Amino acid sequence: MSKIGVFVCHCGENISATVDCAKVAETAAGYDGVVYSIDYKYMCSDPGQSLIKSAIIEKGLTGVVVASCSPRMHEPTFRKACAEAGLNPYMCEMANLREHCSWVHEKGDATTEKAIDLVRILVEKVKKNHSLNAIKVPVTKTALVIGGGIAGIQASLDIANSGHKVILIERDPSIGGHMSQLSETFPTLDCSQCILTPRMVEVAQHENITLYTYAELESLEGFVGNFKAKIRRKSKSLDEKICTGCGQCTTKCPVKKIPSEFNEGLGKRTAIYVPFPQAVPNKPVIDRVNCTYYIKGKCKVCEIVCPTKAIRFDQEDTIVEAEVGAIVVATGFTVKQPDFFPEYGFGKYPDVITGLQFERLASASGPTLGEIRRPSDGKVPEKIVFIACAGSRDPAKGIPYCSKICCMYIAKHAMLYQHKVHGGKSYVFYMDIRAGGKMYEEFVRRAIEDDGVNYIRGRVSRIYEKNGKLIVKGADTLLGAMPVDIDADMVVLATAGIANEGSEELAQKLHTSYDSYHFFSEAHPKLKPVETNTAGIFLAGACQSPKDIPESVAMASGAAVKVACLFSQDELTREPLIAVVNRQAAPVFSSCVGCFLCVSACPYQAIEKEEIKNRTGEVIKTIAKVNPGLCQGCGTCVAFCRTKSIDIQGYTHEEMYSEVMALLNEY
Amino acid sequence: MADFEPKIVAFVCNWCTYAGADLTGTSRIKYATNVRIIRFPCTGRIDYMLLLKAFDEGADGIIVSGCHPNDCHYTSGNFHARRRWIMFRELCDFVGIDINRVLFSWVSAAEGSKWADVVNTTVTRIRELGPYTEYQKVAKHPIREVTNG
Amino acid sequence: MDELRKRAKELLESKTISVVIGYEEGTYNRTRALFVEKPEEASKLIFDSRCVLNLATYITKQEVKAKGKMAIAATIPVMRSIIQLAYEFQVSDKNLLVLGITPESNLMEFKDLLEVETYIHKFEIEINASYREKLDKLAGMTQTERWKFWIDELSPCFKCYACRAACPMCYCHRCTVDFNQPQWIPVPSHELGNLEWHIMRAVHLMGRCIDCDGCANACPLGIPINLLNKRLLEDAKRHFGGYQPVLKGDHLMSTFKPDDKENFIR
Amino acid sequence: MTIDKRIVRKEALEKLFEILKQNNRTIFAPVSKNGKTSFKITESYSSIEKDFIQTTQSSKESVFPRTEKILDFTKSKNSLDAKPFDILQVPEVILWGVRPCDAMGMGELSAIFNWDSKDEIYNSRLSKTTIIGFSCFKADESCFCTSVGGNPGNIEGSDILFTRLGESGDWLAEIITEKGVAIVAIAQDIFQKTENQDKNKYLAEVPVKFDRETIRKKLDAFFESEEWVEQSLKCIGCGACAYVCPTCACFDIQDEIHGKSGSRVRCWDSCGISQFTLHTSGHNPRAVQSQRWRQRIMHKFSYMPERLSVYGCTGCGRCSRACPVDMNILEHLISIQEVTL
Repeated sequence: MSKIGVFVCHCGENISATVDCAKVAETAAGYDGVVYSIDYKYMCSDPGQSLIKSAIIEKGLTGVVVASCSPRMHEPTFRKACAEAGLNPYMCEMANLREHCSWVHEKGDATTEKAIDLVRILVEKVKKNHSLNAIKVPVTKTALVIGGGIAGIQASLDIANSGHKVILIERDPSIGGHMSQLSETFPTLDCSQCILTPRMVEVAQHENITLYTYAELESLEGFVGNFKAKIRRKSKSLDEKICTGCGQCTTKCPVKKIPSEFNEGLGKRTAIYVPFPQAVPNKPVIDRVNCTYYIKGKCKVCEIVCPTKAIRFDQEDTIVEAEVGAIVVATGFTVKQPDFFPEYGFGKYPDVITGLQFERLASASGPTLGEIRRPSDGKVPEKIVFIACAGSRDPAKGIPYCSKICCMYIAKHAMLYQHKVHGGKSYVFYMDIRAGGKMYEEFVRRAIEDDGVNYIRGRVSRIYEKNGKLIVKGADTLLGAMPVDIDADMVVLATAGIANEGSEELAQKLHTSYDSYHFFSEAHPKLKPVETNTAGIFLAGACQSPKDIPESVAMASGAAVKVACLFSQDELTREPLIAVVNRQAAPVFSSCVGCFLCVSACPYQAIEKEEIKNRTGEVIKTIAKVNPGLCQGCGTCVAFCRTKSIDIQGYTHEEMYSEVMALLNEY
Repeated sequence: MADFEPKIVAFVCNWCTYAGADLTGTSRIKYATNVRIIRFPCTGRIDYMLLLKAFDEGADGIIVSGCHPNDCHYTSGNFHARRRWIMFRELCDFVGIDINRVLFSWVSAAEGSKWADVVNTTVTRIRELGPYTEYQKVAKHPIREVTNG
Repeated sequence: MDELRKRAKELLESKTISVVIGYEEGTYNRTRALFVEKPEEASKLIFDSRCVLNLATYITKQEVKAKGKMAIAATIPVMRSIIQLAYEFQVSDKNLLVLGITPESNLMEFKDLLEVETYIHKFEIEINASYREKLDKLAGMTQTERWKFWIDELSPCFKCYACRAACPMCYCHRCTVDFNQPQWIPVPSHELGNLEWHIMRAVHLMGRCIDCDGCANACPLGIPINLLNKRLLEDAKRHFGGYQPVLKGDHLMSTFKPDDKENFIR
Repeated sequence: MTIDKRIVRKEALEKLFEILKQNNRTIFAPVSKNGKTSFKITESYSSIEKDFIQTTQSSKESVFPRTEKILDFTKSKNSLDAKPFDILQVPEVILWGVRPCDAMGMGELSAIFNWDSKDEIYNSRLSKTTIIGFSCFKADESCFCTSVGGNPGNIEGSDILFTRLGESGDWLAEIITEKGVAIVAIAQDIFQKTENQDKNKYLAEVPVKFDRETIRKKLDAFFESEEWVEQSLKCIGCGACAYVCPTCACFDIQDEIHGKSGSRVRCWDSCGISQFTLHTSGHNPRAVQSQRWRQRIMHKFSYMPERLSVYGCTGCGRCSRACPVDMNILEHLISIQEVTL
């Protein structure tokens, strides 16, 4: 037999001004099962709470209804109070008399009647409530970080430094990502590699970090705190343990004409190669697509020259299985290959290049050792044109968004050019200059004012070659769209930042959502920027949308903290408001008939098959089972189940049904 | 129907519409007193049987409201709900249940004024339609001594 | 028909099948289900236009299942039911062999359910003219007229659940009407109880009913309850491109498209 | 009492109907809809179905409704106030057009409802029901009243039994009970005196198919027989047979509650449905359909004669007609009689 206590709050004047609280309490006292009912000025105040606590103890209440503000406001407060008095917190419900009644209606009988109804609804619900205990799930205190760019590196280091194990996987032979390709960085113009490489080394040496380069995520199962990841380590055709990274093989390799990915095709590399001098790990891999041995079946020069006999031509991919508790996705972005700008002649004219290529030209470790020389003939360009928003902010090109980083790096590029090529002329075609950020606007002004970069507000319609010059046909909208023709030696396109290839596929492996541009979706655009909708999976860096370095690093540290929080507890406690499949005694076991239509209704892949076996181990029935770690408690399966075999704690069939009954009937 | 005060039940999701209704309160926007809210975790949880039950027990109108498409706290509960509503609504129409008495809406946590508007429109509409006696006659049908004939 | 008998006999003799489910001559010029376990009884099997009972109802019946691997003489509606049942993990190639009966009443044995699926997909689920007419007539009525129509049609229903028992998709061990905490559907067969029972059943058959008319044929009181399912089939077609049972893939009602169209949510 | 026989002229039958209506009796009579004939409250003689062998549902519903209130209750804070159904509310009813097998069924229902405790509501309904029977001049292959102690002109259970006297269209009325006499009293000139008439030559031919005594005896040892499994394999376990049966009396008790008030109702139930015997524990003593089918036959042909000394079957054949999967009771009874143990 229920003993319900009803506590009506005046909220100062907030409720009592329009609702007759005494009458509400009085009426509630008349309901079957209500043994205590009182109104009070401030239920959330200490005296208010002790009112509830003492009633629980003295009257032996089995349920509490607090009629005050929105549960979204004070539910935790009152549930805690109940718990402190020894009542299960989930036996406490709140009737929303303030936001849903007193504040939205005028004083009067109708308002008080509504308040009474709202209380009665919850009195009847709480009678059907069950004591619930928070769900505990164990945590594997190892994080998986996917992607070894600056975001992945930062996240790995922060997690590792907080004392937890990290597995960092990188698709390429070396970590470093795009940042390692950059020359200088805005707005300070310090050398990108100089600030990055120490971090890369730290990762390689950190005792808490296991680094797998040339590796990708094969599959992921499980749930927050308890993921099982399969990692494919692509064969490097090399025994890393005995390779000393001496470099003999790479110097001797006969295949020397392969465009270097690291140099964005502006430089060449060999078939067995280390992507760049400061690579981590600094050990080569064989690119089987281009290696003569794998193509023709003979050569093996590298094997011959290798002093430690580390080459393994027959080496196969290996699958590493890892148990991890959390995952940070830091797979970064890529730039649109602007070959879809026929009008800009990319690919047709070697001297029309991308921003990332310019970085390589400007970089001391680049193909030109930092001198700005155009790819076609190595001549130093006297006139250079930078085109912003090549693809970005152009719905027609399928990229309506702003790539965010271009305005800044163009300014940087122009500046670097001016510094390196004295007397050179540089022009920037732009739509708007977006230089939000600390010292950013100043940086752009510096480019314009101190370094004399010519900014022209307008678009470029086309580029064509005319006696050795690239004619850039544009317009200056600030001068009434006056046509501008520039005979440039080189053109740099600030091509749009887009989602990395395969990001969609990865998102599906991870069961996280992605946006229409295939960037990973955060759980909430404002309040959960690093979380995903899948508990335990976090985002860092440009995989979520184009970002500059400081943002990526900040986001990475944010994600790392989320992971650290997760790992700070031995068990995760979760709200027990989740779905459960009923179980009954044999021979029924459950009313579930195992049609598993609920599986597709579940947004979280939380529904599994459970086989009920008899003593001899043969399966007598297969029913659905909700994984408490994965279920987020939406209840979509509950409304869908034909046999009503799934129910959701806190919003059960009985609870919701009695609410409707209570609402419309006399009690 | 001046003296007729419609009884209206609102089935809303916790994350959008319930929060939206809270905002209506915090913004002190006034609306009709006829609606009583029942809170669900998600529109995906709202069982169509509960809509029938509401009519059984004498509701004159029903509001069902949740997160806008793509805003669902649970990513897709509202999409599932929408598909069910589409079909259930057709069925109700086919058996002659007055679907003008059921109003479906998306009200986000930021749309306090929209909630007030949804409530007021529904109340006005139900006032025009009058009490749902047609259904209640069947629902509150006294169990006849002899049910054949 | 002889083919069927011959094949049934072989299957039973070779012990590859323990029971063949088919039709036999019943009483008063009716046909009914026959469960052949002895090869010599295969000769009792018949097939003709009177054989409309949806035999798929039996393949989920524990007493029949218990006999071992089943073979079933399946017309197209029966095959459709089988595919839907397989989709819902109630039957599989392991325990069922389909002896198809084509619209021309020829035997067509299927290697596996995959073949059955491919075969039935050659035929759209079509609502026949006379029902078409009834549906249109109802669609033409006012809401109140439809309400009167249904309350009147459903009032004789005494909840014998023959519709449920005859339906291959109603294989649940505990039907929602038997769920009593809370009692969603009133047990008594008064107007409300009847209305809610039939609405509930129609909802549960959305995207599952293959339109075999088994329920209506089973109803001892001749209530045209299959109109509900037919109407929903139509709606499924209009809104979501129609329904056709499949072995794998999305279920009409437990999936969605972000761009599902509606015109009533404000 | 010796049965008084009268002649009612062809056209006079309608007059009788009118007179009964004027005496404001509720008249239930067979009416056809969707090709099914069933008893409905009937206002006009013309709407009555005259040419039918058997109604789809039996006439038991007038004494044992599919759903009937047994009490109303109101809960208040710490008390409950229950108001039992007031049997004085039971209306005076005329059942018109009842077949002898249905009329005979009333006796069997009475045996069940008065077996241990006396069921007030049932008894008052029966006492307020006047049964006007009509002998059968047609039968079909489902009919087997003659095998279960009845016949097409059986007077048992009727208050008045009409038998059509061939082509003349006139009717022989047998005034069987006090209720019958009461009817005659209010319609004197319709019931004309007559010399003894032999109705038998006008009755339908219903050959005897089996001997129920033999079956009863056989059933004692038949409980474990495989025959039940054989017969019931095609049974899909619906309640149609029980609900159309004139003697099935199983019911379920349900509370219909709206807030603090509600009613307790009794509604038909059927031993054919698996939930019928399902325990809360999940155990089901009748786990499979064969056991439920056995229960149906045993109850009607063994338990009832044993405990109530009446059989639970009047041979109306409705269950066979109603069965969606052609479970034919006659066929099965015959095979039980023939099978050797």
